Amino acid sequence: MLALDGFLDAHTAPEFEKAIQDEIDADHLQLIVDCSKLTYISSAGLGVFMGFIEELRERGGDIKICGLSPKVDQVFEILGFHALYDIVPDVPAAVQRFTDAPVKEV
Amino acid sequence: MLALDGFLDAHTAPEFEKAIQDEIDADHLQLIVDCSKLTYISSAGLGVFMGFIEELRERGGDIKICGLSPKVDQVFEILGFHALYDIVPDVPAAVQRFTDAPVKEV
Amino acid sequence: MTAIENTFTLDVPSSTANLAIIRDFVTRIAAQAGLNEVEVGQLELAVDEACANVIEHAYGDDKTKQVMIRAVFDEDTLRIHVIDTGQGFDPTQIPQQDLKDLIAKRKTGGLGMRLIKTLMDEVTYEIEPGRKNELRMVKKLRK
Amino acid sequence: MTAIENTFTLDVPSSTANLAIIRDFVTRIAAQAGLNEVEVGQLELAVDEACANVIEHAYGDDKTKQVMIRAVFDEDTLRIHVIDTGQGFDPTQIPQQDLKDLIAKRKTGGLGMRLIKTLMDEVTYEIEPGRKNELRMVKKLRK
Ligand SMILES: Nc1ncnc2c1ncn2[C@@H]1O[C@H](COP(=O)(O)OP(=O)(O)O)[C@@H](O)[C@H]1O
Ligand SMILES: Nc1ncnc2c1ncn2[C@@H]1O[C@H](COP(=O)(O)OP(=O)(O)O)[C@@H](O)[C@H]1O
Repeated sequence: MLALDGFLDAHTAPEFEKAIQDEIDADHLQLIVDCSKLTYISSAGLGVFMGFIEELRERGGDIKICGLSPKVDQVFEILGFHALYDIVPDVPAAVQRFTDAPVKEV
Repeated sequence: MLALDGFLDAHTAPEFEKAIQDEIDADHLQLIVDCSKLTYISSAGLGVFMGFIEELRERGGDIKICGLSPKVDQVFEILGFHALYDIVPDVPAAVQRFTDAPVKEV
Repeated sequence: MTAIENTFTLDVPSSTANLAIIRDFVTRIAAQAGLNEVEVGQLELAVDEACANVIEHAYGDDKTKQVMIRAVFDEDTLRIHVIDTGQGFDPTQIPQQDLKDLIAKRKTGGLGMRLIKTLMDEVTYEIEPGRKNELRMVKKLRK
Repeated sequence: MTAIENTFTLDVPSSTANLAIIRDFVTRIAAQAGLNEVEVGQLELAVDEACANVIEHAYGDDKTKQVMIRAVFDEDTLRIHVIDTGQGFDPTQIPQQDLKDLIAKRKTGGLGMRLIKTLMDEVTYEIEPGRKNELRMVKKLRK
């Protein structure tokens, strides 16, 4: 599980990208990203979710995203992330989703 | 009692000035200003404390200031307010100070 | 009687480290112009995307360059201009790509200009490569 | 090798409503320059006082005028210049008054310049009334 805090923009996205890469390198393929303390996201932040998802799903893993504030959720919404990603209310729901649907069907 | 919230600068000082004037107009002369939610003060804010204090003390009243954060307290300190004003930790201490010393001796 | 115009200008080194300063700047002005909370957030994002593009694409991460943001508002509109002196580009030649396609190609970008166009009421580019490239965005003030 | 200099400029209408934008701007830059929390607060206050003086005294609350703040830092110093085109004044003619005396006279001001001088390492004025008045403040970066 990864928890995001503060803002995720073109400046901070590389750090998040590295954190995800580290998880994958450690063969952790079922990733939960808790955004409940995330106050802001730009497309550079969304790009991190985009770059890894194919590889993860091919290998039987996934990213479940949870805890989006209305402000942050709006950005996912506008760009059509809801159709392609599992976005759930909170961490327990994300854990449950991995049980119900380990890899999202798109 | 007056509670300050947010920042007190040249933009917001007139509002605070009016609030104090209203108290004095209502013959409330024992004023406690609770600064525990005050995040910032500039000299325009300090000016409000300066302008009324003589009149209040002449009429047997005073302003007791409480709840200063270290950042805000530093400004009072630099300008020598501690020698001329009763500055106490919290509201109960301010109430107590009015019992012990209704008008500060300077 | 002419309407009162308020003009604000911010000029910062071309570095993603300065996106936070830029966002502070536009959110304060947007609130002053009378936008509501959701609209302030939309403007914040559009300007961030525009400036991130300048930093990355117009200047290729050359931190010795400067990004300028000008905000002007009156009663009816808030206009934001993002100005650079970088290499410029032809915005009509940039294909708008689907999120699904971008993911399939494992891209980590390609959504910024779409966001800008979605979030703002008017978007125009004036490009003079190496001299002055200007992205003009307008948000209407509904009162 | 020359040191890398970072230059930031903010230009806003002369209104106390914009002091919050100005403080945001300088606190962000001060943090980037490496000042600690207390020093950031000191710089924030000094620049606020300088700009409030411009708004009130140099321009006499004329909101059609502009206040410009320029910040430049390198490894050793953070320099802030506050620039106006207002009426100017002779800073050597301003008496430094005691808080006790100010209170006795029921003044609500007279402490701003003292704060600026106390909080900054160097303070100089360059006055050309109606053309360009510049207050230059320096904060040394202790690393
Ligand atoms: N200000 C700019 N200067 C130069 N090229 C730009 C600029 N803005 C956008 N572009 C070009 O348009 C493309 C699409 O931009 P955008 O939709 O923001 O996605 P991203 O920046 O993530 O690639 C960029 O990859 C770049 O080639
Ligand atoms: N930028 C300025 N332009 C013109 N006059 C100024 C300026 N700054 C200060 N002054 C003059 O110096 C005096 C003292 O300023 P200051 O110590 O900041 O106290 P205050 O602003 O509260 O009066 C002001 O009353 C004003 O006459």
